[in-house]
Amino acid sequence: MTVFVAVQTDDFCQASEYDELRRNAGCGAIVTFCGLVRDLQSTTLSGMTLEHYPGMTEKALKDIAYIAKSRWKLGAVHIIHRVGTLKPNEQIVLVGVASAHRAEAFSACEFIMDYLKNRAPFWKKEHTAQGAYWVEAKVSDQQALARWE
Amino acid sequence: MTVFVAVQTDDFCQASEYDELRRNAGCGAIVTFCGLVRDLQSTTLSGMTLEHYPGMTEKALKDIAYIAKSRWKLGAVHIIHRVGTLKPNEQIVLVGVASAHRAEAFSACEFIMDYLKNRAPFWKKEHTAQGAYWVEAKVSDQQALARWE
Amino acid sequence: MIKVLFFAALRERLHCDQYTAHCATPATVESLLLHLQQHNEQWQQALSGTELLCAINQTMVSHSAEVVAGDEVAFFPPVTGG
Amino acid sequence: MIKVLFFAALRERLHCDQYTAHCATPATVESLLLHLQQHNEQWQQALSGTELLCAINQTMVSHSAEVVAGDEVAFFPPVTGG
Repeated sequence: MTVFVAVQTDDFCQASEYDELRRNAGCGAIVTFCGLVRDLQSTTLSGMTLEHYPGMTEKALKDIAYIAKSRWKLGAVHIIHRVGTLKPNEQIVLVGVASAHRAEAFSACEFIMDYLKNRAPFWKKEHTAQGAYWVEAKVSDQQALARWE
Repeated sequence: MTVFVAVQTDDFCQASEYDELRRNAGCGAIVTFCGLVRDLQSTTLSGMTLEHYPGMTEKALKDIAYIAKSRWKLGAVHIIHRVGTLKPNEQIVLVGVASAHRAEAFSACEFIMDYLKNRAPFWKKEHTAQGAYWVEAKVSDQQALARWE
Repeated sequence: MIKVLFFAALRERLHCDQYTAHCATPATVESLLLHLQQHNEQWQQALSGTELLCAINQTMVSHSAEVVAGDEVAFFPPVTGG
Repeated sequence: MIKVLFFAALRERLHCDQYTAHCATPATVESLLLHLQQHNEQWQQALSGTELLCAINQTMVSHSAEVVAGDEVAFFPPVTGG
């Protein structure tokens, strides 16, 4: 299985990752997830800073990819996560999975996101007109991960 | 909610659909599924012909999109399905979903594929060195749909 | 008069894409199938499978659904797109 | 000697990114935390939360995990990436 992991300040190109994932012979199903900076609380979000634990983030993302590989038959997993300051509508994260069958591609992609949300050392600080505040971890993310256990 | 549905002989561009889905305000999660022509039986697949029921296919895909909309809070659903003769590695189908939250985007995208596999009037005929044969419907696809009921 | 369409493997087995049925209406999908089966032995066999799907006016229906004059009725094997 | 790292909201509350702890080893994460809490009242409060996560040498561990000299131990709030 091909595993590609990146933690970067630069934007990524979803299309390039999709094209790479398509190259995996025998994989008829490609599922991608992308997360974007959005103002979901109707505050006036002007941006977001993503802090991370350099070194551990890459390791954590690779670990997550291999845990997924141990659970499903996968051809390739790509995970890209951005750090630094991002503006509204920018891309934050991409998870792409190629597999022979769609059920495995869907499960692995969602599992990786649920795992990443709970275990990869990234922290979001939102910048709004009312000030900057650290995003609180959500119980719903813990529950999402618990489903896979 | 934006619904875009197309049944076409021409190839589609996954990147264009992704870019369109990204434009939906308030949607922080974009999930896409793409299905490709693959030789999974290790026969010598030279291509595939996709027959459909013109008129009903577009209607069925729209129906499926609106059923998904009634179950989850979605910003946009794009479904593109190709017909005619396709070569190995060509794209067959794309389902793209934009939503505020990832769980809804994942569920809706997988649901749409499971529904499409069982209810949209498309039929695949595979061309191999041993001759051309109609693909048999899979019990696993029926079971996949039954999970949502 | 009912416009009947056949698709995929069923179309090939019947050597027919489209057929105009002149059975009494209102009918049911089941009774329309019995009517079509009388065409010849080939049709009798091909149209008696329990797996046969049916759409009336481009909406999937069960075999007990009612068919009225002017309907477009399609028969086809389980679908395999996606 | 243990290299201790702090991230995100915890880093801000402690006004500290990195700290070298000179407690007795082998220790546990729990005993290292008690050692760090003695620094001042600010540290005492910030480092006593039950939600605090810990990684030793860049692998997530529980608070009962063993810490040996030379380890890199990181403390941080629940993660919020993705």
